[in-house]
Amino acid sequence: MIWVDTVLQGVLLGGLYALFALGLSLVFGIMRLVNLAHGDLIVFAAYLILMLVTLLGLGPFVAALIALPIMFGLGWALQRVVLNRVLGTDILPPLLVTFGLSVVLQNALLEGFSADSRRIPAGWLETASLPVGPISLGVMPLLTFLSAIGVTLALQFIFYRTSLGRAFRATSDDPVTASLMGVKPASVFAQATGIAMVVVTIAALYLGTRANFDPTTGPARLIYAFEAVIIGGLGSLWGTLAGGVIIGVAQTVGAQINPEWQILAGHVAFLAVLLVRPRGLFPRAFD
Amino acid sequence: QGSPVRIGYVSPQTGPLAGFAEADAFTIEAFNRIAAEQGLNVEVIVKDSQSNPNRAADVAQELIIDDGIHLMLVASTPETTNPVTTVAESEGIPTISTMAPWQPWFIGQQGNPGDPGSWRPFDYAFHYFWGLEDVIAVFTAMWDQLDTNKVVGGLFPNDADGNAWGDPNTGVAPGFAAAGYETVDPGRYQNLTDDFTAQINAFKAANADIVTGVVIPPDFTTFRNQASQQGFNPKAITVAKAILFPQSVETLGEAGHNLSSEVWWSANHPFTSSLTGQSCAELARAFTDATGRPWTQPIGFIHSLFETAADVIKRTEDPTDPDAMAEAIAATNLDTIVGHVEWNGAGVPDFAAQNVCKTPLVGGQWRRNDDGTFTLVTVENSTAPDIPTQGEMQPLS
Amino acid sequence: MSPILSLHDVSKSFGALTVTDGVTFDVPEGQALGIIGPNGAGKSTLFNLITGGLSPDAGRIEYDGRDVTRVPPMQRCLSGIGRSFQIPQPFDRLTVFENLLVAATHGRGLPERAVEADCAEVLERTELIHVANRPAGGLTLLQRKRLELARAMATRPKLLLLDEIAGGLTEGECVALVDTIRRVHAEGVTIVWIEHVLHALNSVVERLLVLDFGRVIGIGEPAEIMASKEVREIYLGIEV
Amino acid sequence: MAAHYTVTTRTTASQIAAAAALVLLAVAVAVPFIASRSLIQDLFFILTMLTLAQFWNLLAGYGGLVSVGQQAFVGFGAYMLFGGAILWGVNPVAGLLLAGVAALVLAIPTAFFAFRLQGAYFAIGTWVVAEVVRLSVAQWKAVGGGTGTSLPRDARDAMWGAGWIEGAFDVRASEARDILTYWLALALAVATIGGIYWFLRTKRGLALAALRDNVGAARSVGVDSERMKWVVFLVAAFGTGIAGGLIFLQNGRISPDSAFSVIDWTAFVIFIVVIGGIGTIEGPILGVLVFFALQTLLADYGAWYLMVLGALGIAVMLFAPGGLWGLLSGRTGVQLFPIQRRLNRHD
Amino acid sequence: MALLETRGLTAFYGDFQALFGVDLTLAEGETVAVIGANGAGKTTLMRSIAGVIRQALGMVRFDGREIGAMAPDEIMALGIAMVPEGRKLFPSLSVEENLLMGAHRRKVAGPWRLETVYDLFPILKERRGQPGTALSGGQQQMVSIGRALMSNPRVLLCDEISLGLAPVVIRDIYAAFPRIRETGASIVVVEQDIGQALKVADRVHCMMEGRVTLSGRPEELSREAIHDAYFGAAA
Ligand SMILES: Nc1ncnc2c1ncn2[C@@H]1O[C@H](COP(=O)(O)OP(=O)(O)OP(=O)(O)O)[C@@H](O)[C@H]1O
Ligand SMILES: Nc1ncnc2c1ncn2[C@@H]1O[C@H](COP(=O)(O)OP(=O)(O)OP(=O)(O)O)[C@@H](O)[C@H]1O
Ligand SMILES: [Mg+2]
Ligand SMILES: [Mg+2]
Repeated sequence: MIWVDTVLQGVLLGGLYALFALGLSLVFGIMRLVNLAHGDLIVFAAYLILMLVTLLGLGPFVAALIALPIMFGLGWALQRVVLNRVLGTDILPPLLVTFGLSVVLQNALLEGFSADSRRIPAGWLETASLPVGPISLGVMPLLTFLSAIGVTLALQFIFYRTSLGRAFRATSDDPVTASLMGVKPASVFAQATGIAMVVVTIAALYLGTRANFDPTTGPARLIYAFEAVIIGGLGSLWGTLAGGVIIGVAQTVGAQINPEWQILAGHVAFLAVLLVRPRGLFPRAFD
Repeated sequence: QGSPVRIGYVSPQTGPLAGFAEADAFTIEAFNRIAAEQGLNVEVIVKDSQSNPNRAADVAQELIIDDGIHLMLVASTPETTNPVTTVAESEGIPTISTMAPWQPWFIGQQGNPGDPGSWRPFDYAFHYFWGLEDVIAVFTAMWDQLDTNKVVGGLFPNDADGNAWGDPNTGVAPGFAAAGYETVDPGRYQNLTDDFTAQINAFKAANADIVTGVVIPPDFTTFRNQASQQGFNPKAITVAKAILFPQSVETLGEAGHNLSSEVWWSANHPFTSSLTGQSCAELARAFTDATGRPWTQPIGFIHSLFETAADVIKRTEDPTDPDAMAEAIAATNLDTIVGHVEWNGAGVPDFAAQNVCKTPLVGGQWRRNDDGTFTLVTVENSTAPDIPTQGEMQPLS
Repeated sequence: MSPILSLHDVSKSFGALTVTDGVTFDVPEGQALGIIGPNGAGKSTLFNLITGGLSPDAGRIEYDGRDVTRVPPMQRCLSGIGRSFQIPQPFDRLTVFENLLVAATHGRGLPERAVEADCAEVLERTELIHVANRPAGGLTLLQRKRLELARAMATRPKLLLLDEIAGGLTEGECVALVDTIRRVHAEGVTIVWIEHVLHALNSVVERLLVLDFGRVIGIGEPAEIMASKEVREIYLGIEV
Repeated sequence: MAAHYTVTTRTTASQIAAAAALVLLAVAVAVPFIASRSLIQDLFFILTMLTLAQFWNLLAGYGGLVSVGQQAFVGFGAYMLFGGAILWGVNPVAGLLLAGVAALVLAIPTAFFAFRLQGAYFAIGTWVVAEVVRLSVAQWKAVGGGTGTSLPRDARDAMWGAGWIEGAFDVRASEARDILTYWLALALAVATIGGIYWFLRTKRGLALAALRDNVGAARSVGVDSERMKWVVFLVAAFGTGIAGGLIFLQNGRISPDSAFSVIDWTAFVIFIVVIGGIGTIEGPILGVLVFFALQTLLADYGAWYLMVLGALGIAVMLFAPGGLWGLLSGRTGVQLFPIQRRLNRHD
Repeated sequence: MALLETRGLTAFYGDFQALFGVDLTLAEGETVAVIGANGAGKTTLMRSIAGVIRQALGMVRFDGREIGAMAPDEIMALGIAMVPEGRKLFPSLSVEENLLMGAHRRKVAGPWRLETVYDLFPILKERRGQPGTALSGGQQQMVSIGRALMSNPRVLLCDEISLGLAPVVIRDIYAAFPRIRETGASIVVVEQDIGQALKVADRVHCMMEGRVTLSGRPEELSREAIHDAYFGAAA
């Protein structure tokens, strides 16, 4: 029974990691942009929600709803003003610029909010649970996981059922030819980053209600997000979700064997998957 | 009027440990004022460790080499005290250190912590705080006030504190056992873990009524939530570090009510400052007046650090002579705002007697007020009866 | 004469697209073979298969009496296969001379000292000596094409593969380049040359191979091949 | 009248630079005789960061291997030095070699794994490997596990040469150790720069430059790209490991978090290289000076210091991708470490 | 008045000059062929018109407007669509999605919709759900042409649509041209397949080394003249 519980909790944890990863996956898949500031952007969004909650006295979900368009605009501007200028075949410029951004963001938050660890209050939801047979599952982790599925479905819809999604894929395949179709790659990329920031905001909501965060919380989670994206396969959204779940389950199972191996087990699962499938579990057929 | 005695002070003013350094500016400002009044020619040079042990070692070197300090003061968790003490000791600079249990401070600085035969005392480094034996006494006394099955689940991370507390031989478990408590320790975990299912399952399986440990705040929140979600409701949760500051407890909301921890200093302590003559309550109020923030435990200790420094400097013939200064520290006999400081070896094993002095420790519990704020209430004082209690230990929920 | 290069039933596909389709032919040592065919016929792909840049899906490639089908590119180069690229691929940030030095030292496994004079000589012959110390990124098209040739020659190949080396050049430039190639050939180097500029090609090669849709549709005397109705139709698309 | 040719790599600037370098080196060796201890420590910091930067530059700037996991080699090397001293009584100075070899050994499985990945995957892959090493070392109880440990006093006092310096310079033991580690850092930095410069002037170095420009073409002229990658990766790991050992030898204390800090040993190093100018030997030298100047000027401003550093990195990438040295040499054409072979004609 | 016009068009790749003062005019409803050997600069000309290679002001006019300095997406919004060399289908899009991409920006009413494109190339309707790259070369070319038509362009630029295709397939593709012309679009075809080019074009320009060396109506041009213009005089 303990093992069933362990795996189930791991799956739910995977939902959180998948939420961290989905925005990254979107940006990585469309622009090959390795965004090292992703974790800090999540923390930034968490502070934004927290401010809305404390200043306006809103519930966390309503606050997140208000934060969504703000974050979209921020992402859009970030891509337009900064990141579009460093896209290219060389991975170093975006790596460095986003790392610089991460450092700036982290320290700006530190200046603005101090190092105190904070939390978005979610009231009774924080400790609520749902009994499933002999196992008791937290309502928040369940919501997190369902949101991860929801976000995956929504992104999947945008990607494969809308003309914007078509433009995403076309531009990702070949920006020059896409521009011959009337697509403005710079603006398509900006919209993609905007959407990624929407996902970031959702991730921030669950990160911020689950545990304390402080300005330095971002990078520690970034690596899990990358792992989820990579073992899922470049640009595969369901793959990213699966990747998150694999990391989550590996961590809980590792911890069940010995808590010392918890985080290590997640990394080892990542290495093992890549050793067998260097392009991830669900790679695209080409490129 | 010669050149001033230079005091170097390293603390984590920024980064995750910044809460410990909250009262730095307030304290140093007061210290400088009093020193001027008393005609003490001193200069305090403050460096920020940024909560980073590497940086702490670097700034310690800067203080010693660039600023030519005569006395090093350092506080706040082994991550800060240990690198600074190590540097100062090897440079032959007298050091007074506090706010880290003495075991991680003393043993943690030994080359091979696993081999007691190789441990050596320090020539210039002096530390005052409490030790694990005090935590054991206070915690078990608190639990004794409740009706439990005496099974304790332990949360010990793989860091300096966690390894010291969790060590099966020198940690808390043998002491708990002596007091009749059985410890369930699933093993060290890494800080910033996102999931505690394994620990919760282990505690459930052992039917633990009590949880203890030395946990960083984000991890404790994760644990506390998951425990509730997964239907694990112990009668007492008594942890160090995580619920040190009222802000950390507030983030837990209702789940923070009646959490308990060790108390090393409070506005309620019956001591007075040798420097300002303030009582604990007065010091706490002065801090709140000056900063608008509630008092926290480190305030007293930072204050006492400078009290001790002033006392030592007054007693040292030639403060520029490190050996004379070290001798003066060793000869300290001072009543401070955190209690009596004297390196006389009382209550400390022989190997550390020369370098470690202990201050009193009691137990407290956070009580949630109607407006969502929390108050720390002293509930256990059997190891330091002169510190009054304000209530009785209550079970969770 | 024994063949220095022979392909047996070599095939290669990219996904559903078969680009090389059961190609079989021999190149006798010392001969110059021309390859013609429409755009996309698979000519460059054939070169990539011979040099090892791509590996075939089926078939066998023999060079100098050895099966080299699975031998990595750098070893094929060491054993004497040199090539030029259709789209010049200079090492942009190296000088022209250094471009040749890389080829000569690694392509022949010799130390730098031993090949410096040789590289200088190749530069003279390919009329690049006056730009020897310029970064290759700044060369004109003709110079790039010459550099392709020079770099291939610097490996002292026994078999030299040239891919549209005359394309895009003016008549005068073309004549000069052809002259150089002819002299290399005269020294006994076997040449396989893909070219659309037929008059240039025909003034050098002894045999012509026509490729269409990855298949060899004719091989033989240039005059004979050029005369064949099939070739004219496919190649020029004009009904004659 | 056949013309004959010679090949040279020297330029006037490089000859002046070489002369200046010799003088500078002499001064650097003599620094402990004249300078204050704080200057010696600053120079130690500069030299070790420079060494790390040069190796990372060799990897990324020349080898195209953008690794975000160099902290694995810093930390592993340093831990082997501590482990050697604590458990097996290896003299810390000899331990430096052990640090290098250990990092080299670690690099073999790392490369085996990471070379299967390309571009961004490679970068993330190396980072994860470094995390795995960090977490594994954190379980090595004999050297303190997650707590970390200090270099035992016996080992510290036994450092070869420290006793002699103590006597010769008439200084305290701690200062003598600083001088010793400074000289070691100087030797390491000089050997690193000299070694890399020498390597770039060999035919392998030329091949590396060719690979950087065009992999396909390089392979077609006989360059063994796989082997070049291995050589570069292993050499960088070896040097990085020694530098790591040296840094923590001077520091005296080690913990997994400090030894495997991605910020300190990789991110800052990347900043140094990129701000200075990637793909040149001069770049990291310039970069480390800028980095040090910034740190000295702004260290007291806490978070602001890092914000400025981050913003500077972004600005350089956006407006001067060639780094400061790129700007400088682009304007003036100056090269202090010329590797270009020039063909000179003599009739 | 000419619908599309280039005046003294030049183009560079770095230091290399690929076009030397090319003049080209295209009247409303007209079909012009550009022929020439490899590397003559035909593709460069097309890309310059479409905006992929940015031009100086004053070199390209369309419908009375300066478009030389515009971005490709703006130019296409005005009604110039391109069938690029090498088809350039989007590999992660299905056939139908590829077609829809053509109307991504320019959504004007006109003769070309999904249904009419499927009428023109019925085979595509059968394959609508497959990834574009799974098709044969000829079918891919049909998708590429259909994709350009979806925007109901006023000018259609076709770059080597017969490249790498079998003669029968080429014939099939060119069979669609009369229907395209009927809708009133002006067309520029770039071809190496001279026979096809001559069949569909009202006027022909022959390019060599970045210059137009010969122009005229197909019936006016002798085979020898074309041959010379194509391969150079010394053949
Ligand atoms: N790596 C590849 N992946 C997919 N398709 C390819 C690849 N390389 C070549 N092709 C395709 O294979 C076919 C043959 O290409 P190749 O370059 O061999 O032709 P070619 O005869 O050299 O033509 P040209 O005269 O234009 O140089 C083309 O349709 C091309 O698109
Ligand atoms: N991206 C580029 N960089 C450098 N030179 C180029 C580039 N693209 C084309 N060229 C050169 O410009 C000249 C004209 O090329 P272009 O592609 O316009 O010719 P084309 O007539 O379309 O030839 P093809 O029949 O092969 O398609 C050629 O010499 C070519 O080598
Ligand atoms: Mg070709
Ligand atoms: Mg073309």
